Amino acid sequence: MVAKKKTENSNGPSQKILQELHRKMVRIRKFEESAGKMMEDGKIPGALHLYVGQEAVASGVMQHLSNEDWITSTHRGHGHLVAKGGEFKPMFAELFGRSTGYCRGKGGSMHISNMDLGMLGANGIVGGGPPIAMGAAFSNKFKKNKNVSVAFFGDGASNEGSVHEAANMAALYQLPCVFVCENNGYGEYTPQARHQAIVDVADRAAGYGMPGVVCDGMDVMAVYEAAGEAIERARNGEGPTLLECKTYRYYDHVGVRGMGLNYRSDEEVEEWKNKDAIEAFEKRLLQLGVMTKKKIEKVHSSVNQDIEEAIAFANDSPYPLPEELLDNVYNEEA
Amino acid sequence: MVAKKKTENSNGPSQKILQELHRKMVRIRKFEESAGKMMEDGKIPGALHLYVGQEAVASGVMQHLSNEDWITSTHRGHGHLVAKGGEFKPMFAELFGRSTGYCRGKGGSMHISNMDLGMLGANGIVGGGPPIAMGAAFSNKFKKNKNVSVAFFGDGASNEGSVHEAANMAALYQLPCVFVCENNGYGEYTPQARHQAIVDVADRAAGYGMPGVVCDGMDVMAVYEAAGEAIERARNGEGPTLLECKTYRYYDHVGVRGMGLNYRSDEEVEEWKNKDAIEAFEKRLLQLGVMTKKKIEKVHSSVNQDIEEAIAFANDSPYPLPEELLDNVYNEEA
Amino acid sequence: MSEAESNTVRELPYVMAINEGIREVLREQKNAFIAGEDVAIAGSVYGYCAGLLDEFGEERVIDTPISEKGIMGLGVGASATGCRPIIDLMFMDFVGECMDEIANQMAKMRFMFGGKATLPVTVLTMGGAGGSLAAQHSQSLEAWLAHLPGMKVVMPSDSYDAKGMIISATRDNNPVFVVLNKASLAMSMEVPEGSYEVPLGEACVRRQGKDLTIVAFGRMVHEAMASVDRLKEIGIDAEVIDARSVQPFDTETVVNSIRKTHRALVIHEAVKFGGIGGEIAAQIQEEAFDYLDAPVMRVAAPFSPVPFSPALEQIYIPNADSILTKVKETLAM
Amino acid sequence: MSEAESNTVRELPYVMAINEGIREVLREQKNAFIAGEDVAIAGSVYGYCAGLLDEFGEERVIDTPISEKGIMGLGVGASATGCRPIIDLMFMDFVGECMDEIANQMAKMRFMFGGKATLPVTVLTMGGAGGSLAAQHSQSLEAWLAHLPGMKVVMPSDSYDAKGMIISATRDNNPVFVVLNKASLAMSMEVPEGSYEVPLGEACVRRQGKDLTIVAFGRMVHEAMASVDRLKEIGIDAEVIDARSVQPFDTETVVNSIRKTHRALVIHEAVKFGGIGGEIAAQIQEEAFDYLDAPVMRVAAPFSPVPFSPALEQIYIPNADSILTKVKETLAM
Ligand SMILES: Cc1ncc(C[n+]2csc(CCOP(=O)(O)OP(=O)(O)O)c2C)c(N)n1
Ligand SMILES: Cc1ncc(C[n+]2csc(CCOP(=O)(O)OP(=O)(O)O)c2C)c(N)n1
Ligand SMILES: [Mg+2]
Ligand SMILES: [Mg+2]
Repeated sequence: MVAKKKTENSNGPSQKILQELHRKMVRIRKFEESAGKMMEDGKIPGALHLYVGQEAVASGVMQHLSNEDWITSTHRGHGHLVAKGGEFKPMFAELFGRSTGYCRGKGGSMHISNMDLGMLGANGIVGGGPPIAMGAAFSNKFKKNKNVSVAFFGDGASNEGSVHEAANMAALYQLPCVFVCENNGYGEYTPQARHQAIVDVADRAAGYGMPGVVCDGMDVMAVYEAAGEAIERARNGEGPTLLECKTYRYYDHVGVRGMGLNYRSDEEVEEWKNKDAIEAFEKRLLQLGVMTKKKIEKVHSSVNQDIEEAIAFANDSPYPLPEELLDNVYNEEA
Repeated sequence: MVAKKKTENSNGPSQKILQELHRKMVRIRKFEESAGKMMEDGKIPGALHLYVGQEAVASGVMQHLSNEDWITSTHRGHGHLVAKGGEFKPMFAELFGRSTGYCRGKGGSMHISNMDLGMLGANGIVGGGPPIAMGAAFSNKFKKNKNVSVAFFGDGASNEGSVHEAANMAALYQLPCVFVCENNGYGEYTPQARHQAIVDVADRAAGYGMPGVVCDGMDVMAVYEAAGEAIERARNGEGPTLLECKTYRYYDHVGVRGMGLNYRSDEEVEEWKNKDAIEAFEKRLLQLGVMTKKKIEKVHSSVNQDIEEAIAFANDSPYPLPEELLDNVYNEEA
Repeated sequence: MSEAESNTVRELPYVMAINEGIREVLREQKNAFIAGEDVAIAGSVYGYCAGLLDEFGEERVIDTPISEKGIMGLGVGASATGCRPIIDLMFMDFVGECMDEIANQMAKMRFMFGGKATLPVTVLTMGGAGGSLAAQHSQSLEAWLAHLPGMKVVMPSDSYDAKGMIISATRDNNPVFVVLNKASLAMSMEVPEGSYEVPLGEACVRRQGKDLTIVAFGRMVHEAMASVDRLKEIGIDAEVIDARSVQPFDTETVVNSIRKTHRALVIHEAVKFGGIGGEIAAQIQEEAFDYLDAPVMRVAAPFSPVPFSPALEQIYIPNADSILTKVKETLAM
Repeated sequence: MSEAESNTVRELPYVMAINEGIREVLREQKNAFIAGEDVAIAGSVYGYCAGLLDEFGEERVIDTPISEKGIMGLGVGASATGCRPIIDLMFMDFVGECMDEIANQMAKMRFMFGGKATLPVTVLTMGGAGGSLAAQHSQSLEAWLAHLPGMKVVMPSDSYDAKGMIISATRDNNPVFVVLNKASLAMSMEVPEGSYEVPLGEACVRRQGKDLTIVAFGRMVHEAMASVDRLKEIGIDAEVIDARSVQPFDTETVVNSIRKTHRALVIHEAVKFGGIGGEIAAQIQEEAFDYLDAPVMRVAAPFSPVPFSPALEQIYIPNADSILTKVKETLAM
């Protein structure tokens, strides 16, 4: 049974939370825009999957999590890490392949991670995260703490067997695990209708014996609310939820302009951009009187400042030395 | 949406079909009982998973299939092969490891197969069959013939990622493929409630965009009807169905007495045996006047005769020669 | 090999040679199709399926869900029942996602069925490092596949072989893995139009020499060739053999060469420990022990996952430098 | 190794030694648990988890669905977040079902994260042929795992090592595969009560000899030992080394032995081509070329899937006879 979530809630979140949600989204957007530029400038090697367009999902979910809660991410992982508290300096440094990066330059965009923040890594394997998140949730239940884990995955990933197995096990053991499907309508260049015969991935929840919820992934408040309920259920020992957020990525699957393929129309992209999560939320914050235009601008400029500093830091950071190659393959501690 | 199938149908199958269904079930039962004995007598090496108790499923489904239709089977595969037209002699010979076996003694119980009968093999890998059946269905659609394929799998297998992927692809491509879940309540020694948080595996169908149907797997007519509808849909190009048959295995997971574990109660076993598919069907055939007691006995004795001859044949058959080992690894034809 | 006429031979990059190979197969074989993630609309993320959808239509150029077990199962089921599928596994690193379908079904079905099933399925996949794609998109795992009775595994190093081996693989009545290399996609050379075969299981001597036999796999052939002049400078005239096929491996060509040169070096991109180089070194000393003047050397990746940072990846991938260093070290020059 | 006193040493079959090893771990390590198919209620299909559910309860002895990807993911996620899981993978043949979780996640996570994750996870799995379990339940695939940087792989050949290595594996801060052998389950020997370690990465000389070094993996150690007397009859005094650990491999112990014996033979159950024997043979000739009087020999399974029929399986599995034949053949006796 799929329940469509409403957006409004009489007893809304505090001003502080609204401002944090906003700041999170702006931080992600600006990080990603700059990362895209840096890639085009040749500063970032390898594959870069930008999160722009989907900011409301990471922000709305992560608002409920502490550093003790675990998440697993995807190939499109910077947004999740930023929302989880990731700092720009070691993030850019990682994307630049420098030794000051979160992963000492060994992981890069597809493996960016920070264990101290509870971020169990971006993942180059589609569907790689959910079994790990389920394992982390098992760990939390085993240790009888109140922490949860959240697995982010895409509409495309929902067709991987690993997601099926993780979901079934989470439901069976009633683990504190939330499965957040970011349905952006495409797996690479393949539209959802060409990779599955269903419209709502949340329809799969019933087959595991967990609730399935669909929400508007362009509306940070809708995500915040739906995720809040799912995470609360998990913390209370009531088991997992499959939360599907309908969203969209503005840039191409990989990089900024990607392969220049004609797999989606400009109109479609424009339609979604008209629902832009940040713009819509800023309008609302102004309406609600939570933030002034000036305050919003200040957020933007302070984030811009952070970005600039981080890029400078990354640029000035050294590359890992040849002798570091074989470090970290094994844990040598007894 | 799971539709519970009714058993009765005004316009029932012909007498010939009823008699064939009966004969199929008796053949399976006797084959399996004898195989169990042969194993205990040390004639059959390796692992033997007996199908006794589940005869109505294989028989009811296979009644709708010709040799041009494909099936994939499981580790518990003799019943499927017998129902698909498998002959006792090469079957026993295979179980005995002789060169006259269907697989020249190379496959044994877990890989018994016959391509000419459209039987793509038992499978030692739980969940191994469905992707192959999906591929065979793809082949049929590609060649634009009217043949279907049927994937048999267990309740335990339903938690394998391979089943998930195969089901999604079959629904996406609208393949002529029927997924028959034989839910016998256990995966090895683990009851269903300890391997999934749902009761009906058919509940998973909606998540793929295909119909899910539950039927009484101890009632050969119920299976015959439900399978008939699903197979007809498939033949008509209307896509796959997930058909769940509730059934039970009388013997242990492996062999006859298995490991002697206490994982299910004698009462439970008795309860199911009281619903024995063959006994119930024979009563019904008598009531309907389709068969006389004598005719039924004649079926039994003729099958007994076949079994005896087959065992003698297998016993007298030679083992494969050492030089045959490396045959059949590759196809050497240009 | 039915060499085409000279006026139909053009320079063709590796990526387009793959494309032509697939195209020839789909033209020739009615029961052939290609299925994989993003092969149709996108023409594959590497571009080697460009134009196939237009020419052959949706029924024969099939986009799949991200479901490697399903995709490989499709290849098993369809090939066993009369089709000749080409299955595209985008990155070789993803074999882990479908290793059961590859190892336990595809490679073994014929044997388990006593020879009564035939699986003419070709799997295309892209291996190798070099683009900072990090640990999960850069691996060379041919050693896993070559350890599987029932499977054939080839690694075309250039455009000519890529096209010809794809054609040969699809004509073969066994499962064949064609391991392509992403760092070679833009490399060009002359390739005939039309159809031709490059036999599976035959190595090819790329350069004759008398002092050292270098056996190279896949892209490493080019590193071996690049080392030739530098080896000459230190007085070594190297013979370079492109292994081309990993399974079956052409031991004979290699051993014949070593009987002449008395020295051997094996080079591959995979990590050294457990890589195919161990097998080849073992075979060489088994077959040509008395001819060897020095141990069979191996040049391969160090024992770590593929690192992301270009600074590390650059020293990680074996190359002409590593060959030179290894030769000097082993021959104590 | 904290050897227990003599009165606490009893004869223990391999299956019970495994059981004791797991038991000690669960007693000692609060964050340890064991999860796998049929480990709890059934006590594992081999019986080596018998009694664990009673002693440690449902929270620490966990039956899982038939979901190898999920189970291995459970091991990855739980170990990275502070638990010390023991994951039971019923048959080694099923690694294909979860090779992505093993190869791309478990083995690489620490490296990809720049050393900031630690995965103290132990996987128990059962390899080997001999019971007519056919092609999908009899394989020896240690070569795949040993080719994976980040992974440790051991193959205890007897009760003492099985117990001690399980304990060592769980105390190690890395992913460790403990590959058990199903044909050895009933083999008994003296095993101390209580806890002790058998170091990972150290081979063990099981018998001293001067003419030939046999390096054996897993159950093949017993075949090697069984060949000793027969080799003596043809004048060869064999040294037998139990490799015990595949990754890391104890090259030093092996090479030291060969410096003495000048001849080497490697034996394993896996098919020869691409098996771990190739790697070991390559290493031996790299490290001890000048000491070798004959090529390093290999005895391993022929290149086919494991056949079902006892008539074929019997000749398929390497044994003391194959050793004798190989030695005679190579040394031309
Ligand atoms: C196992 C695996 N298969 C295929 C890929 C290649 N790949 C990378 S991202 C991607 C699409 C993922 O789609 P989705 O899950 O919807 O995430 P999105 O990119 O839309 O965020 C694919 C196919 C991969 N990385 N891993
Ligand atoms: C991939 C894989 N995992 C585990 C096993 C071991 N195994 C064999 S049969 C079985 C139980 C299967 O249960 P189910 O699918 O319900 O079929 P049933 O035995 O009840 O007919 C298991 C776990 C296997 N053969 N393959
Ligand atoms: Mg998507
Ligand atoms: Mg069952």
